[in-house]
Amino acid sequence: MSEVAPMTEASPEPTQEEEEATKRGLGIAAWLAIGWLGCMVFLAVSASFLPLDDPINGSIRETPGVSYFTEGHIFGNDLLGRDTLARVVVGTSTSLSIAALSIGFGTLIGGFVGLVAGYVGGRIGTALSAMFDILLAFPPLLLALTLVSVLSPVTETDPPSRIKRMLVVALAVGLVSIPILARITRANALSWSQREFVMAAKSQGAKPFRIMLREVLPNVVPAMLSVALLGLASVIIVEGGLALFGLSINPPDPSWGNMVASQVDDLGETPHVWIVPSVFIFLSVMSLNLLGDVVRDKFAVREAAI
Amino acid sequence: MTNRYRVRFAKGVAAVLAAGLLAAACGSDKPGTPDSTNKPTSGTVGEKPTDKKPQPGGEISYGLEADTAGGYCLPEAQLAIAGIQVARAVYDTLMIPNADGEITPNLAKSMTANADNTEWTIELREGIVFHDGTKLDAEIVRDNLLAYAGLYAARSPLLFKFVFGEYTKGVETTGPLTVKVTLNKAWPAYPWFLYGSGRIGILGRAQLDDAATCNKNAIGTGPFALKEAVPNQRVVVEKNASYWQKDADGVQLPYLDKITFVPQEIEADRLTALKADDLQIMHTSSSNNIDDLRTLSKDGTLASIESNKFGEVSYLLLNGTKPPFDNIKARQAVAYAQDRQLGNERLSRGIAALAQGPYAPGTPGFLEDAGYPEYDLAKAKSLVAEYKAETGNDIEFTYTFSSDPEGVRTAEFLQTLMKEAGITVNLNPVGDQSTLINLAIGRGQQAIGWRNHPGGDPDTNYVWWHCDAKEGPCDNLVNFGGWNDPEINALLEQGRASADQAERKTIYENLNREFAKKLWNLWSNYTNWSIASSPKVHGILGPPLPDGSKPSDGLATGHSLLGLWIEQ
Amino acid sequence: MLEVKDVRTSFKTDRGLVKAVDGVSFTLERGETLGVVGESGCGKSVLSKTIMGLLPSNASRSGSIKFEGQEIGGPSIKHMRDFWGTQMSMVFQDPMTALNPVMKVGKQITESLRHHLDVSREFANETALQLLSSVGIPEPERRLKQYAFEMSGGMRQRVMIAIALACGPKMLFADEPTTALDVTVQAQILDLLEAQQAERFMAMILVTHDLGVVAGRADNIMVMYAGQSIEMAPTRTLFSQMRHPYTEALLKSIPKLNQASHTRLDAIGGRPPDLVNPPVGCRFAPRCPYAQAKCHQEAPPLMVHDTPGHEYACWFPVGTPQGAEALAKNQGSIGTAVGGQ
Amino acid sequence: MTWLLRRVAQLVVVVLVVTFFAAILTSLLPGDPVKTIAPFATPQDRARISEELGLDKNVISRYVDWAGNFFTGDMGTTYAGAGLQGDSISARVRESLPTSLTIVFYVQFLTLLIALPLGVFSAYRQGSLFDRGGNGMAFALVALPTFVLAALLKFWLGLKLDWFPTQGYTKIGDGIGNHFKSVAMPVMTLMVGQIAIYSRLLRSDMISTLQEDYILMAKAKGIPSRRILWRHALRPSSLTLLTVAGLNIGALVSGALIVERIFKIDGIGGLIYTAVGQRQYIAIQSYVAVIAILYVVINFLVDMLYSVLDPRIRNV
Repeated sequence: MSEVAPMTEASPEPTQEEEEATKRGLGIAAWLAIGWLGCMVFLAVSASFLPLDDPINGSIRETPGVSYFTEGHIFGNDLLGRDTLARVVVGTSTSLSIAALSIGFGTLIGGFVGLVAGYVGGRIGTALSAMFDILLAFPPLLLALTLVSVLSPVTETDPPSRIKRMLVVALAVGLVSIPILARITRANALSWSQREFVMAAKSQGAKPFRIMLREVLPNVVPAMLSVALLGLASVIIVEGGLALFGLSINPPDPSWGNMVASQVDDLGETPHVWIVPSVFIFLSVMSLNLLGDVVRDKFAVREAAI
Repeated sequence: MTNRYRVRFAKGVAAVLAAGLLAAACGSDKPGTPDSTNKPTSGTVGEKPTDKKPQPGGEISYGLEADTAGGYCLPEAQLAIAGIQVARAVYDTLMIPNADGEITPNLAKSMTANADNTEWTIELREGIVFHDGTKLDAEIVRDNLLAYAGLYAARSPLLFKFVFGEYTKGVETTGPLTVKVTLNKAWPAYPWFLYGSGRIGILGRAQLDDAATCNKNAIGTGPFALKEAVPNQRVVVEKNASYWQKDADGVQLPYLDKITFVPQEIEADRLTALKADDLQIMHTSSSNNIDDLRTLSKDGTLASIESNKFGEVSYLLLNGTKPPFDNIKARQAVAYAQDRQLGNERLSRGIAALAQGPYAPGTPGFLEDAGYPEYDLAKAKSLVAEYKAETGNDIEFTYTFSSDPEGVRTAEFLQTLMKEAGITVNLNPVGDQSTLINLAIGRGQQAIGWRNHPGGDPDTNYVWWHCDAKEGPCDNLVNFGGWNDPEINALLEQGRASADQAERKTIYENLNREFAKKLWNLWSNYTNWSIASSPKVHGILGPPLPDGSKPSDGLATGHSLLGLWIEQ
Repeated sequence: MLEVKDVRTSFKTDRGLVKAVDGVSFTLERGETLGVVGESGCGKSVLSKTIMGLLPSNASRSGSIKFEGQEIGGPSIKHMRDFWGTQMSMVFQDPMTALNPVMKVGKQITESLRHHLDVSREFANETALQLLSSVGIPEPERRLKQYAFEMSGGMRQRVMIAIALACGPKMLFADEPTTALDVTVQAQILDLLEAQQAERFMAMILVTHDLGVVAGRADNIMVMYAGQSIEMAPTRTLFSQMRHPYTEALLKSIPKLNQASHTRLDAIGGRPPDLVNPPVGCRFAPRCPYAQAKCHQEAPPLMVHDTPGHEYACWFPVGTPQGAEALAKNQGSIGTAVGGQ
Repeated sequence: MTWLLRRVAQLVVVVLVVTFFAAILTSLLPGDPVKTIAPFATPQDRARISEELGLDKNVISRYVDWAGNFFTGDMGTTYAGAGLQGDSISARVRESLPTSLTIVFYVQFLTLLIALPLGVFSAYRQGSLFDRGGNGMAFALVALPTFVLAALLKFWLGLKLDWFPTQGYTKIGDGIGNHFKSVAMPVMTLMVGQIAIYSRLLRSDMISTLQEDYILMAKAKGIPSRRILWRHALRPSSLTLLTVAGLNIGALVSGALIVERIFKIDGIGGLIYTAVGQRQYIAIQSYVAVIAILYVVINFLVDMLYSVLDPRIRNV
């Protein structure tokens, strides 16, 4: 019934071959996911170099709202004659940038604070983790909503630039992710800090900061990575949600969420305009979740740490 | 959005460029318009006469386009169409317009003026009681009128102070059912203001004098009494069994026992709910919905009536006090660069009626052609060049709009069009209506998508445009464009003072043409309103008015709920 | 009573078929104890799990296992389930992990009683109490309501023995029952097992990596290497006339009591062979100080030599002239002989 | 007893910090709140409204005022306009919170009802077609954006099949049948992703539990598989699930905004959203406080459940 490790005995350490075998067997699904995300990153990076139509100013004089697989518009165009492919590609760079920035920010801060809380422990650790708890008790929606309003206020003459707005959205979402990442890092750091090799390093008089970075951090990274991948996935979805409330980046700049939101008042009008980015969201989120899972499995990350 | 904080005068929706009579004549055959006979309308269409006798009883759910924050203390309330529709269930106005565009007595039995239109005598009907059983008499009407003018201690109206305050000298009772209003200046169209787009309802004493909870404690003489109001969820009204009107057969009005108003901001979802019979009736001004409804009512799935008569106009509200729009060249350039037909096709399924001026069909002053600029890209480009030569700057402006899908599409379309003429538009979406309105009040905007000026008498627009200051920027807080135009001021004053209908028509037509010349606002289209319902629902426009004339078939300020009935 | 013939167990893995038990045969009578000895990974635990029928789903098994003359371990798990607990049961290595941490120990004892014997709750409790006192647990009533983590290691192992004994099995597998325990209690547990085995007249298979453990307690000892039985003899014979170089190495490397468990046997150089592709010839050859060219080419058969009941598989057995000669030869030139893998 | 006191102290601290944070955050919101409330007010009116709202004071004294009222049980009212009393905040909470909680309860209950056997069985049959299919399905479901799902459900179940009303919420007291119909689609929408997450969480914990010796031991005792799965393996495998479910309740209560909006449900998420838009400072504070209290209480209950599920935690 239960699957026992391939080796027959409970051998104390896996052999080298075994470890390699575990690393090798990613499975087709994971490779597909990596492939898809690779494509997405490629699109995001090269969006401005690709021979695409203008994603902002469409050809309003040509037939608008045409559906998939029309000449010149493989994914059709929207009511303003803008090529869906061009918009979804530029949207990819926006959505992925927001996701990467916010999770990068969350991981950096949450990871650092979590690491300190887990390694140092004691009163500082308790105080820090109490802080995460408090942050978690704050309604995340309100936080994101208010932060976007506060950091990117409506001014009459000077709407925020695309980059600034992207940073604001990323910051707002990233802030929400800090306590979650911090909690996981802390729990993992806590358990690794009690391992023999850390004790050994301590007893040899290594400086705490050095132990944290050299001994504890490398072991906590898989857990952080796994959560960060899942986090990226959820930021992509959250961006879509924020867009529905007009809180993602400003039009006319496309993001996946913006594209979906632009048709949400009538899903039947030009369905390809929201279906294409929805499929991008769907596949990317699925891939990220899958990879997060793979990382967790491969490194046997403790999920109970959440 | 749940936080539509609507003001009573405008749904600041940016339907600016969506329009086009001509577009439909050219034939709009884009996908999504299944029926090429779906032509733009002028006037009211679609009401199907029924030979069935109304059946009293039953209840319906009515889908509204928005929630009304702040409740129903009418002098202070902020009502858009959704709020007005509820107010019309609970309150009656003294006067009411008919289908011919005349104002007729309602709660008032008659309303008469002295020779120079400075003294108005209102005679009230006998035997009308409020929901709480108190009588409608001269004193309560007097206090209501004082309250609207900002002259009643318990109430502090905001906008209506601008409308009435300056003109109202005094209100007094001259008999148990007679009220006399004395004005500072002649005001022939004054009776129209006692309808006030359905917003000048008469409140019962207990509500009017209630300083703190006037907004919740609604007491009117209307056909329905307020039972429950849950913000963002529903407003429930129940039949007023002792209502003062009966139908031609002597059956007590209203017919329905209960109406549940349900705000549903998402246009498509409201129609879905109607199709699923979760709502039995709804209103909508969305082109997509109206287009779908035409098809649905043709095959009998649903019933709908549609009208832009006495409607509002959508427009680009420019700020005339600062660059670039303090310069007429810039305004003209934008006007010529606006391909309104294309906008109508792209954004409104080609069904909107392009506006020539502020006055919708049916309103005196309405013109088929007021001389508003036709799309002309070459002209627009040369104007841009002239502006540059004159000021040294390119034309660049920020367009502020509400960030709902329709608003976003309209804004992006505007941006693309302007780019063709070399005009730069920065887009500034705002999450909620209140921000939009606050911007306008502070004249902080450069250009805003706006909708206002529902019809009836053209004089009702005086408050939005007239400036008292002889020169300099306008001292009128609600002239959001801030411009001060002597010709327009003069025409508004003439129109207000004149009692001669033919003369007034000419004055307002001139005003209309003046607007097309000065381009303070860039007109887009007249708003189409549709009341869609289950085929079982009848009597939407209501029974004849108390004076026997046909009820108004304009839908921009809602419709009477008196005659509404449902087959059971 | 237990007759095991040419049992082979293999696991399907990503790397290929792991042949964990490769042709093991023996018999065991009631009241007897068989000691199975070998280093980690030699297949001794798999052997007991194979006989018990507790193999995971990716394992396959061939050969014949007869229990009281009846072939067991057929395809039906349901069939085996009736055997487990009542006919044969098992004492696991680590009492900390083998006891459910979130279930009271009393429940863990009574559960199989109630399942197999269909007795009342009261009777099951009563029996559990008796069992606990019989395995030497003081205050059994209090202990019944405790969780495993509230007990000491020795106490836990006693509980596990009580669980294993609950339904009166005819045969008991003890899989390294003392490895996880403090040295001070190891002997107590082994004595307890021995006493219970004698008292209940059970057959017992005592699996261990420690020849010392089985020395005084097993009737027969089987030494396993790389999935195969390489030497089997009555305990006394084995210790006095061991023939296989591996057995010799094991004996030399008997862990001192102060050594941590699972320490690799330092005396034997190299690693156990890969069970996916075991070496041709004698599997111990690559590590064997006696190995000659023949050992790398031809696998020695397991045969009875010397005295009855003593079988071993070696071309150059320890304590024989051939062995001595081979050893001498190798000590001269170590490098040439160790060519393997 | 001291333990309970400590819990209550913790609750108070969390609520104070969270609401104070909310106070600072909302005070940073751009725009003049008075203008939002009464756009046409005269300067005198403005000054009066400002005073009534405490806007003339600084954040801290405004916060102290609010906290004083809140902890004496007075949540105050929203601000409706010049001199008018808005809705009672506690009435709004009384109306919306039970709705949100009811829906969250159904979501959690049904999710667990489905996810538990799903997780247990796919762990038991790890690697089987069922497991792999279920796993793939789970990934797909988690990645399905809520609004797409809601729109699809609304179209098929609400309009085409006409099984459920497309909008609105019926209280349980107003008809049980209608109540369940009215929550069906929102609950389904929220459930789908959760089922996937929960069953996968449980599956992976269950797989590691099933590798434990005590499972093999139970098997060796001859206990039937079903009993082993449910009685031996589930309990120690459910701690992660419990943690996540606990955290989720808080997130769901305030975060189901999209679903609330699409299905026209008066939940606490919509309340907060509206309050932010209308700059209803006092209301925002109170809603945030309510959610923080809820969060702390739920996590307290989760902690209690922990010690029920795992006796080892009891003694720590």
